[in-house]
Amino acid sequence: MTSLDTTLAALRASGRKALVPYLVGGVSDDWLDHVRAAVHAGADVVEIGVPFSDPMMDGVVIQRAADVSLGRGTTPQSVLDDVATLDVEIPLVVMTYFNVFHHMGVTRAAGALHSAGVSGVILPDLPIEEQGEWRASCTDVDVATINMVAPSTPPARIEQIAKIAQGFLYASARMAVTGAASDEGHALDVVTRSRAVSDMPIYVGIGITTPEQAAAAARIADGAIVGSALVQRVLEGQGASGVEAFVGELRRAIDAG
Amino acid sequence: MTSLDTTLAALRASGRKALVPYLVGGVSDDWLDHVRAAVHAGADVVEIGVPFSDPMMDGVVIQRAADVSLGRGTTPQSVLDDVATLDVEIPLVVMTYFNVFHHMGVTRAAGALHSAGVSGVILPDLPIEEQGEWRASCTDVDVATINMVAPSTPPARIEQIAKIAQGFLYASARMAVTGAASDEGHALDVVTRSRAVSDMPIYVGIGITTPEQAAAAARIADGAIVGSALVQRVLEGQGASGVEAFVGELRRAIDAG
Amino acid sequence: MTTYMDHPDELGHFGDFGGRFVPEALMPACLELEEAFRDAWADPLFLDEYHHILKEFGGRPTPVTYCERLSSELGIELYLKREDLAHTGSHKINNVIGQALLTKRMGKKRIIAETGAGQHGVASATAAAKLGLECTVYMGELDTQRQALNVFRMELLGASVHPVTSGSRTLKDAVNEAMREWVSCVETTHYCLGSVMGPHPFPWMVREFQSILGREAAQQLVDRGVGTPDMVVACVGGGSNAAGLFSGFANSSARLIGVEAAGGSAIGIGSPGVLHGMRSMLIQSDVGQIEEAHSISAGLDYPGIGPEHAYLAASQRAEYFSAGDDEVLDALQRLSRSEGIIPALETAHALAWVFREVGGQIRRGDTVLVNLSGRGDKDVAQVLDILGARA
Amino acid sequence: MTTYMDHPDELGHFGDFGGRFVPEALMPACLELEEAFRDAWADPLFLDEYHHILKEFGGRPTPVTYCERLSSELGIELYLKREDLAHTGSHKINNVIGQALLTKRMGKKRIIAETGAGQHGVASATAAAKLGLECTVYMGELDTQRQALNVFRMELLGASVHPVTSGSRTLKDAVNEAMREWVSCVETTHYCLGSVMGPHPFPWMVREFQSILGREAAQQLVDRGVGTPDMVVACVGGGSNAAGLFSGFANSSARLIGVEAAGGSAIGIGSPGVLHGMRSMLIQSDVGQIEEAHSISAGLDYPGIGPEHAYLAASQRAEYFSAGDDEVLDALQRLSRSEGIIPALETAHALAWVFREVGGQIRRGDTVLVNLSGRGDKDVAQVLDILGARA
Ligand SMILES: Cc1ncc(COP(=O)(O)O)c(C=O)c1O
Ligand SMILES: Cc1ncc(COP(=O)(O)O)c(C=O)c1O
Repeated sequence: MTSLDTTLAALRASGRKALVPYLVGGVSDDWLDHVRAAVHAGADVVEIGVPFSDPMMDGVVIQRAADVSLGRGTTPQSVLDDVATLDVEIPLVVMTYFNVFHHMGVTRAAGALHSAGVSGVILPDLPIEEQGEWRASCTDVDVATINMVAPSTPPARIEQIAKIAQGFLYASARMAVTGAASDEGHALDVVTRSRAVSDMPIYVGIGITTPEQAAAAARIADGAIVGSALVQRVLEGQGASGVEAFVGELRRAIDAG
Repeated sequence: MTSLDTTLAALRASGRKALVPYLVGGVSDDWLDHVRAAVHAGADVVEIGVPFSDPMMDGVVIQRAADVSLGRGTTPQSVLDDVATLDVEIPLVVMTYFNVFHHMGVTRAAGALHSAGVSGVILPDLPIEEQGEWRASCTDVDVATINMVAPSTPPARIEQIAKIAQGFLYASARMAVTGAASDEGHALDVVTRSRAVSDMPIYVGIGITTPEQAAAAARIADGAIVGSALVQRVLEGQGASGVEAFVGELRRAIDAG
Repeated sequence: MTTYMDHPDELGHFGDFGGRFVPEALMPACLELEEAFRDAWADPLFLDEYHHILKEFGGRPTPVTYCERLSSELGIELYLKREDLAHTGSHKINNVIGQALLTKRMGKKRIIAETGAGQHGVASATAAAKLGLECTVYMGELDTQRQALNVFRMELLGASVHPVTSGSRTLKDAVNEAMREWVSCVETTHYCLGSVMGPHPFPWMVREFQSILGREAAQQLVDRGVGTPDMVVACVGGGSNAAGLFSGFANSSARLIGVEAAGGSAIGIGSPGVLHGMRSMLIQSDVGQIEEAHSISAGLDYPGIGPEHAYLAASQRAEYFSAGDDEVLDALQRLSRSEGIIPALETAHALAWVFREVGGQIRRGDTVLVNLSGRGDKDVAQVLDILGARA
Repeated sequence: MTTYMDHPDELGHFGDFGGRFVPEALMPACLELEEAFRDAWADPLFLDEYHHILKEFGGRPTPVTYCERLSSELGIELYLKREDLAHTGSHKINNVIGQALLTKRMGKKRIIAETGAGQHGVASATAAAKLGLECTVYMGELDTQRQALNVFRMELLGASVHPVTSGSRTLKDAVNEAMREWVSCVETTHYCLGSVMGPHPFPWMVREFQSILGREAAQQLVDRGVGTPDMVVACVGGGSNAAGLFSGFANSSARLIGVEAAGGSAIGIGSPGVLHGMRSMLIQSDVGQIEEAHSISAGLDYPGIGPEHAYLAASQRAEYFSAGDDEVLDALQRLSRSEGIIPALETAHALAWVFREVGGQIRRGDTVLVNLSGRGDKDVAQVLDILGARA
């Protein structure tokens, strides 16, 4: 049990559906303001992407943002250093690819995450079979390892994953990488199958683009994760106010139920 | 025995060394004037080339002249028609490739040569093994088939060739196609080996470029054939007077011994 | 005694390397593939069909050629395993025929593949045409421009080529994109990976499909009375031709030598990392960003290496060296002139090392077997440009 | 019963065709060559070396491939003899290895060769490199420009390429020039002619060197239980791949079909004539000037045909048809897409005829063997240009 588990369990118990906006770390000078704006607009968790050269699970929008960020000289440590300066009340989780932390060294990386005040980590290319050492190092410093389940994940494997999952179960709504989509995909199906074997909070992500879709996801699950649609606005230069406006819309739609 | 044999035997008996200039038929409007000029300057025989698309035994100069002639619309028959209008006292021989006459039909070709007043034919790509029908048709109309011997021709084959040769033996001074050369090549050797097995007139050709070379050839053989060096002058536009001047030089050099 | 180049462990590990670092979405496909491969590889009918197609369509067995002139110049006994004579011009066909058959066995109708210079793309398109599968090839946009003729070859073979515009627009980005696409079509589509890389079971499976060349070569040398060579040498991009060759000699006394491009030497200048589904040696920045490899040969322009090679290097069963662009160009010219075989630029790395190391790593009199992994026809235009510019 | 494709007569005649129409200067070399070939071809040591090199260096035997998808589309049983898998990418290697060995046997140190598109030039340069001979290739200047990459391949292989500026500056002029050059170096140099043409003994000798492919194919069909095919089809430029194939079936019940390029169809639109040392069928003007052939494939751009083919046509043992550029392009694409083999444009003539004649000359259910004389890699740029311009 990490603090993130406790926080998110309490959130769910309160009846509030979680809104998890995703932002790419280091994408602009004022990226921390984007995070603050998202918090201000009602985010329950903010997912911060640490840019990696080879983002295998990301679609074009997030790839582009990662490129922009790397082009500005962003490093994993610089993102964490920035994050450490944030003073927000909600949990922050980091999403990146395993090589970034593998290269840092697993123990050092866990420590760095902890020092920066990060509560959890999503590593889409680190499957449960390879998580042992990583998970142990993170648990030591109270950083949750958040796992994903996909529409293709069979029930037995969902059960295996749920058994060790921390924070929340990241339910992929579709067989696709991050990016805009216009339907709900397999969200209901994945959530239903996950519910059957787990009483963790389940958040739906991948392809949630509009407030309506976020609301729909929140109706069937415990929360909604919105990435590319938000990052797209950042890339368009909408800045903190754009982030605040869009996250606010998402919030209101979710709260309207 | 063709008339050409008789004529050339008599020429040799007279002690006069034969000079055989080569000209390409149809190369210009006034090409017959070139022939007349050569005769006037002291040629004993004129060799007239009938241009062929693929002159395998010819070097660049004669190839170029053949191209020029073909480009003017020259055909084998047009050359023979032209030749028929010539009224010269010396024998004319035709040089070309066998396909030209093969395509006309051997009997018809022999007849056409005869009608044009041609005394002999040189077909470098028609070896003795394949000459049967051709030779018979030509002999019927008193046209000689002139054969070549090369530095590579072994004695036994020279003997075979000499046995059926008509007119003169064309002794190639070198292992090369027609064209300028600056030495005497293997002329002495070929002539010596031919003499050993034949009492035909032997004329040396291939590569004879200068009056000095012609004289040298005539010293060791019964005559000299000069092609590319003369054709080169024609291509340069020297016209009948140029032909006359050069053939005259050759004549004088040969006669000087 | 340790045996080498046997199965990896259950999770696909070769020592510290390998594994299956993929998104959950792809995990079932990897597991299905592993099972299908295990099953097929033990099925005499599958093996028969695989061998039959490689023989009657692929041109196997390829010969081993003795280099008479170079052997006497160099003072060694030099043999070449002639994968340039396999259909499509390199060893790549061995792998794609295996994977295309497996695709049908799994009831899938389509393959996707990544390609750099285009060799694996052409081979994949070829196998798909032969076996009636659809085929889409992912290729960095830069590479589609540099290798326009290979793009057209793939199209002639009925494949569609998808230019990848992300990242450096070269091979590693093509792999990323193929993986992304695979996520969205994994039910109907097999990802036909081109080398001994990627998540388990690919490194093992591709090595097994390529082992035919090593087995053949070992037997051919025995049949000629040469026996076990002193040294077995192959170029290494992802490492499939080397793995195929090494597997025929891994448990013999032969030294196993892999030659990487100097600018893409994952063993030489890399460090352990995780990319494209595997833990292996990677060329990366000091903060773990993957760097681009640089080499004259597109087929070696990969910042990683197959995990089994990382293991063979760590365990010192195989040794890895590198060759630079200039000596590679020289080697290509030397083999062409001396033996009448124009090798691929990739292959020329292995040759360059041999030419350089006679008297060094290679003792005079040694018997050396080099894998002639592919023919150089695809590279002739590039070599002409380079040598032309220098002249 | 007449037997076909045996020896020509003493003077090299196949019926009315063949012979030795060469200048006296070359006669001794032709006689020497004939004797050397007769002697070598009866010498088990020579035969062993020839077969050994073709096997270990040349990649023989090449397989016979069954075309599963096309066979069922067309309703025939279609087999391909895969000369595209031979070293250098076509049947040409069979001939040049034979002639290069003969060159050494005659104590000569150098070969010269003519080439059109460059296939025979590359093959000759390859054989010369392998056997340590010097090599000069004569190539029409126009062709050296159209096929700059093949020029460079020959140079890589250590040959020098001599652009021919006479006449139409294409293949027939290259032959003329090679013959002219041969006159001047015949003591030390062998003229390695590229097809079953030229003066005796070339048409016979080259056919014998190519007969390995026909013998192999016949045996391979027997081994598979197919037996004698109903029809045996090959493209015809000079006619060497066809002669090699036909020789394996000349005395069987198979129909022998040669397919010429429509614009270079010496049997179809030619008449008897004498060129390049032989009497054969030639495309010529009404006054006996040789005309240029025109075809999409450089390798069929020859206004003549080997004399034995002229004889086989006259005696009706073989039949000759032609295919036009458009259907040839279609055939190239169809084989690529359906079977994963990109054929040479030359080869595609044979395929185009088969695709066209199913239901016509070819009955449904017939077994048809096509000689896949070469791979299309050399032609891909040209095909791209043509199809690109049309799109
Ligand atoms: C001819 C050739 N050799 C070698 C390679 C490198 O691949 P691998 O190391 O997987 O054999 C390639 C890759 O394109 C290739 O085309
Ligand atoms: C692949 C291929 N096929 C056929 C030919 C035609 O030659 P032949 O008729 O002598 O086989 C050529 C000549 O270049 C060729 O390259």
